[in-house]
Amino acid sequence: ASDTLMMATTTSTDNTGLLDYLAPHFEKDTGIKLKWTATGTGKALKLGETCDVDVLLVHAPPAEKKYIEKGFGKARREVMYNDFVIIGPKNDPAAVKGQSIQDALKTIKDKQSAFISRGDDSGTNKKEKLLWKNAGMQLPDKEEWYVQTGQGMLSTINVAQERGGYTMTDRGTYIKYQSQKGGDAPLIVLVDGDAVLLNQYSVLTLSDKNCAKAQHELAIKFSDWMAGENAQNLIKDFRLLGKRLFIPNAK
Amino acid sequence: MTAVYQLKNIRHFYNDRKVLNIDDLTIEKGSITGLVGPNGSGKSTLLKLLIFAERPSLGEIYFRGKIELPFSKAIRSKVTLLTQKPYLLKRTVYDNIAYGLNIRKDKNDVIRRIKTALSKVGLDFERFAPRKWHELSGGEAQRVAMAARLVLEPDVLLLDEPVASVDMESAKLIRNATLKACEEWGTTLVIASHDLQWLFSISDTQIFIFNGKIFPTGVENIITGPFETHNGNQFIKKLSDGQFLVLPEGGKGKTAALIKKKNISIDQDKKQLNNGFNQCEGTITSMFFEKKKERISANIGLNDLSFTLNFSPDQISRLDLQPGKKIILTFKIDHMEWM
Amino acid sequence: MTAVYQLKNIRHFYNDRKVLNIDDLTIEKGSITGLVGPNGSGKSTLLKLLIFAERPSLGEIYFRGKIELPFSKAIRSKVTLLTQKPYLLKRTVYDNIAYGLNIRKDKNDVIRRIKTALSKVGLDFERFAPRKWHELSGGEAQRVAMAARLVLEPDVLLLDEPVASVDMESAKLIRNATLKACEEWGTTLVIASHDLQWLFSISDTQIFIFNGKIFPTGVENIITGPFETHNGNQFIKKLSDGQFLVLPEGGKGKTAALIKKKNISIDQDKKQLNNGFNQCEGTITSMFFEKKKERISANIGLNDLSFTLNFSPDQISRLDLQPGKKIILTFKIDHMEWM
Amino acid sequence: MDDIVAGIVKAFELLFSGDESTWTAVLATVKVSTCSMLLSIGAGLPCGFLLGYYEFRGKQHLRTVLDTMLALPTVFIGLVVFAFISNQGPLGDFKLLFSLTGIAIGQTILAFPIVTAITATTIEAVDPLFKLTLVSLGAGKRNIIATCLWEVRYGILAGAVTAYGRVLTEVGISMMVGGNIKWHTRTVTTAIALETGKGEFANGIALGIILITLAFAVNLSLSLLRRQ
Amino acid sequence: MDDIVAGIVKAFELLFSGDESTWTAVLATVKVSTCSMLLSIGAGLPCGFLLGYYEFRGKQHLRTVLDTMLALPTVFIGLVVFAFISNQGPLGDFKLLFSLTGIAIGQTILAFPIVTAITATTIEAVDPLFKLTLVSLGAGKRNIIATCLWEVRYGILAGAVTAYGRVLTEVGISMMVGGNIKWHTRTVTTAIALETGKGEFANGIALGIILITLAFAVNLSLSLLRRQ
Ligand SMILES: Nc1ncnc2c1ncn2[C@@H]1O[C@H](COP(=O)(O)OP(=O)(O)OP(=O)(O)O)[C@@H](O)[C@H]1O
Ligand SMILES: Nc1ncnc2c1ncn2[C@@H]1O[C@H](COP(=O)(O)OP(=O)(O)OP(=O)(O)O)[C@@H](O)[C@H]1O
Ligand SMILES: [Mg+2]
Ligand SMILES: [Mg+2]
Repeated sequence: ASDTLMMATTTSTDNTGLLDYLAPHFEKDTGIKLKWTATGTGKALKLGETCDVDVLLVHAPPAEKKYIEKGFGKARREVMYNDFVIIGPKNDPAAVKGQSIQDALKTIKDKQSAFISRGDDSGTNKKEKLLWKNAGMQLPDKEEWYVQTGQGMLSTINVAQERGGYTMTDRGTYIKYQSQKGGDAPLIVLVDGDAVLLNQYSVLTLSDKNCAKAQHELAIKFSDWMAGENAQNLIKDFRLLGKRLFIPNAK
Repeated sequence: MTAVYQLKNIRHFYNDRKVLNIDDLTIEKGSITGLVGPNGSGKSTLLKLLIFAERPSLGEIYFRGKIELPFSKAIRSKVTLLTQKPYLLKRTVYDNIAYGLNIRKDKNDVIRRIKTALSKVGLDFERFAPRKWHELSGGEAQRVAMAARLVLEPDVLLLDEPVASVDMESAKLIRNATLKACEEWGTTLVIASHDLQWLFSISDTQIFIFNGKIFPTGVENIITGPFETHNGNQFIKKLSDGQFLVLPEGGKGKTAALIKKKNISIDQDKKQLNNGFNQCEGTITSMFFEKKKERISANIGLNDLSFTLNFSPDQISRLDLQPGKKIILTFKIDHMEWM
Repeated sequence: MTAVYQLKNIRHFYNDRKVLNIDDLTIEKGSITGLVGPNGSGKSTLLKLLIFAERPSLGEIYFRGKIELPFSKAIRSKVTLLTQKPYLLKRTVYDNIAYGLNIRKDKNDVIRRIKTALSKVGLDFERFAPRKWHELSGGEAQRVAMAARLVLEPDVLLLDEPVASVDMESAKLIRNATLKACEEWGTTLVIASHDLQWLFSISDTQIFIFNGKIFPTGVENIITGPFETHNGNQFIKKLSDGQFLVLPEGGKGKTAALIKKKNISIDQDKKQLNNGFNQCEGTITSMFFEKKKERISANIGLNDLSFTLNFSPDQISRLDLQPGKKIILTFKIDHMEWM
Repeated sequence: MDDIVAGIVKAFELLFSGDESTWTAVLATVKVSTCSMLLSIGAGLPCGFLLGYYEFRGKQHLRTVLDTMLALPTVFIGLVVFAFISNQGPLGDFKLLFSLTGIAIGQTILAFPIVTAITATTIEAVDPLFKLTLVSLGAGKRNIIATCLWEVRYGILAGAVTAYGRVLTEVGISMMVGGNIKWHTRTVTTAIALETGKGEFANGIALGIILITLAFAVNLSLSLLRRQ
Repeated sequence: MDDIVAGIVKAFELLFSGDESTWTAVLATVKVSTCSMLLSIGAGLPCGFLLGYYEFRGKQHLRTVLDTMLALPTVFIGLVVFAFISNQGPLGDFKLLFSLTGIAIGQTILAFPIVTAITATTIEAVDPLFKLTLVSLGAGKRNIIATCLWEVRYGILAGAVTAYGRVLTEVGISMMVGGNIKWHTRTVTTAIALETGKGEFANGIALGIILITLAFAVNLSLSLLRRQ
């Protein structure tokens, strides 16, 4: 039997179809079969902690660093990024269009416009919480206007659409959402472009101390392959609706 | 007298098997009708039709001149049936008897009436009212079911084997309760039973059912097959002690023939007779008194067959009839009818 | 003769109510024992103990000298019980009768044996074998249940009201089948029935049960309460026609008393007697022939009470006894025993 | 395994520290499951009775359809209900999306076939003699329904308890229709799903234990009622 | 509403175009649900019989516990099974995580209480006379079990069909234990969850319809068997 690598990853890489696109190339190049389970970032990290997978592909840099410090992860390799955007209804009731991210959040809070948060401690959610902190505000919780869905990105966008509220999403998922709405989505991008909105994806290999039985060699091969020229080019060429979803940035 | 029931051209089928075949039957108000007949003859089926729980496959049943539908108000509050196997609801005896009253929203003096109903079937209120349905013996359950019908003071009371597995004392009580219902409330009764003695002590008229057909003249004597052909067109029934009966022509495919009581004569000894007669020896097995008709009914066994004949007290004395005695029955072959 | 059952100091309770109280009872191999007694006296309970379906609350039952447990091999394949309410499995008649054979893994000539069993209860194999359990009349179901027991050719056959709701012809067939079982297979039989005539025509010994106690001398005559006190220590039982019976001392809290048949004498007219006697008028309601004992059993009604007495054919002729006739019963007060 | 132990400890903590978000979820669960059980029993008992009591053409087919409805995936029900009550759906104006009412509607659809199917089977097993007895005592159609259902109450209770277990533990409908919105439509099960997704397995187990405790409390009261 | 229509169309497309990933998921679902139903019936029938037939001390309590087990959330079962079969769990060496076998174990735990509870209730409703009749015909303990179960087969079938519906539609266990790995442990329900998560509602509905069709096929065969 050929070698099989078990990976845990976040839903965004799977839902966008990126992995379905990359896996055959990986198998062709290395002879390794890639299997993955797509879950929330938290659960993905947990599966690494319990050694039920061999490698991780996630996007929550602070949590990843802590993970390595705690001795669960060994090495972290940045492979690609996309960016986060604030989206909202076309009529933009709080008038945040074009504002800086800090100002936009402040305005939303001041006007008590509905803001839909994933509230699931995912990479995206962690980033959002950071943004509220950066804007100098306490993290909202029980406020009426602050809706925490505890669901995936697309579901959260759908809630925002139904509620006519704002939300923060990664651009990939937004493009997917747009495509589902036939290109004319009720929610549009209102705030983007800030450096702080970068969404970095990394491959994490596991500590061989914690997980002696994990397939470290294969994991390193995967990590190397993802950072390699071939994969980076493939990522660059991956498009949905003609739009690029991820920008490779392996060093 | 007014008719409570009129049945016209009733045919009833279970899976294409005809089980009832009644062209005409009238049951008068206040009468007590006894249903007699072998197992499977259709007694229970007839009672089920009379309470409109089933509709006859063909024909009409008029209740007080009207064709009623199942669940019609006229039937529900007036007619009640004691089923052959008594079935008690999974509750106490008290609640079982109270059920019919509750349905009628009749809250008047309930406890006393239940007490009365129980005493009519010989059960003590204090001992039995609080018992659960399964804490009863077979006969007790039967009597509780009977009490649950009596408490309703129905206009029509249909009883299917009310005294099977009931002890003698209680059978007597049930008879009295039944007669009283008839007197006090003018209840019309139809009673199916195999206990002929009991049934005859209570009913005014008896209907004999055989293979779903009724013979309203009282108990006839039935000769059941198998038959063998004899002398070309005649048939014979062999008895196991070597005797045999000759039956008339026309019995092809028939399963039974009938001979009326009045056509049978009794002798102490065999006589010389011509060809047209059957003569055979039987033994009196039992005798009982029909109070209503002041006559004595005697059961006479002819091997596998059994005949019932009626006698006046004088006849009994004169012929010195008593159970265990052998007698000779004589009847004309032509008097026998195929059924 | 060997004992099949020996019961010692049996006490059986249902919720603290004592329903059986048998100090000693032996049932011999090959005997036919009739159980007689009013409803709720404990007949069915006794039969359930005899098949070890229930264990007595106290006391021991020896089956062939050994105390057996429920489901013991010795019981399972040898003893079978016909329950009071016949219960058929939800399958065809054929499968119902075959069930017991299947359990025993007895595959020998099954169809023929089922045919024989059915014919023993008077049911035609072709017509009835393929019927579903619910496509039967009450009596037919009862007879199918009986056939399912007969087909097993059991060593011990316990029958609980086998002829309730069975027609006369079939009752006769069942009697013959029972007697044949006893003869051919040496089956031991215990039969509970309210049909005394039928039961007496079949059983060798009769056990009378009353309130859970047995009186093994045959049918005694029972006088049931309520009683009133009389003359200080004596009691009286009032009959509804104004007559009354005087009962001896010691009846406090008792519900019934007993008078043996042999202690009752019969007269045509009342005589002058001293104080120590009861004398009362009764009516003969029915008479039947006890084949086994060559005697006649007569049922005599005293209003609510009923007595059973035995006569020889001569006595009957001499006294010109016949159903419907009034006679005088005389017996000593001191011969009455409290139960 | 550590997570299980940690979960048990955590369950006590959550319950006894009076953790507000937990209690809100428990309350939402209780509300919504009670409501949907009442509705599904209200509709399921009569339907089950009709299906079990009467013989009619096509009954067998109806039973097959009903049995198939036992296998409606919750997400599917969620999707269909969503389609009806979303802003663009025909019932969008009632604003049922992301509300407990919406969840209750979906759960009623989930529980109804269970209640109906088990009621029907139980009623079918009723002795025909029982029906004849009721008729013979003068029972009308309503009396028969009521008495029949009462006579087989334990069977029906078993059906209801099964349906309750299903309703209490379903995630698909609550997630899809309710939206798992914290402080509003988050139920215990959606909270479990969330915690599990976060990798907080101990929390998931703790919430699971809380849900089971809730079910236990309900079943205990039923069993006490039953004993009377 | 459009999604529903689109879903129906899509369902036919998926089924008749022989879409490989769909068929793989259907196969996985069939395998795993058959396996777990066999196991849970095998264990549940005898347990249910014992619980329904015999009277013993603490029976009522056991019933309450069993009824509570009807309300085991699938995610919870998933978590607990995970804890046992994960690499660090006591059964880690059997490599059951992310396998169909693992899912089947979890689903057996899910279905077992349903089969057992309904069997017990059905057996409890059996006429005491029935038992006495069997004894009187010489039935041993095994005969009684077999005949009793056969006599109440429709009740048991109803329980099994209910359990089957539960197993067929559950997501929590398949997701947690199976991991929803494409070509391997993806079942129809986890596929529905995935599609729904992606916002592909029409796909979700299409897969739902496929699952229901599967259930319908099974129930139809059962009902044909039943009629015989
Ligand atoms: N549900 C049924 N389906 C088919 N056949 C039936 C059904 N019920 C009764 N029968 C048949 O119909 C006939 C009449 O039955 P019914 O119960 O009326 O007889 P019966 O006179 O009451 O007999 P019994 O004295 O045994 O009570 C019998 O041949 C019986 O086998
Ligand atoms: N399961 C039970 N629970 C409580 N009491 C019972 C139970 N079964 C019978 N009994 C009571 O036990 C006594 C004896 O009942 P049993 O059935 O043995 O009477 P039986 O002699 O067979 O009467 P029958 O002639 O009516 O059949 C009765 O008083 C009855 O009420
Ligand atoms: Mg009948
Ligand atoms: Mg009895």
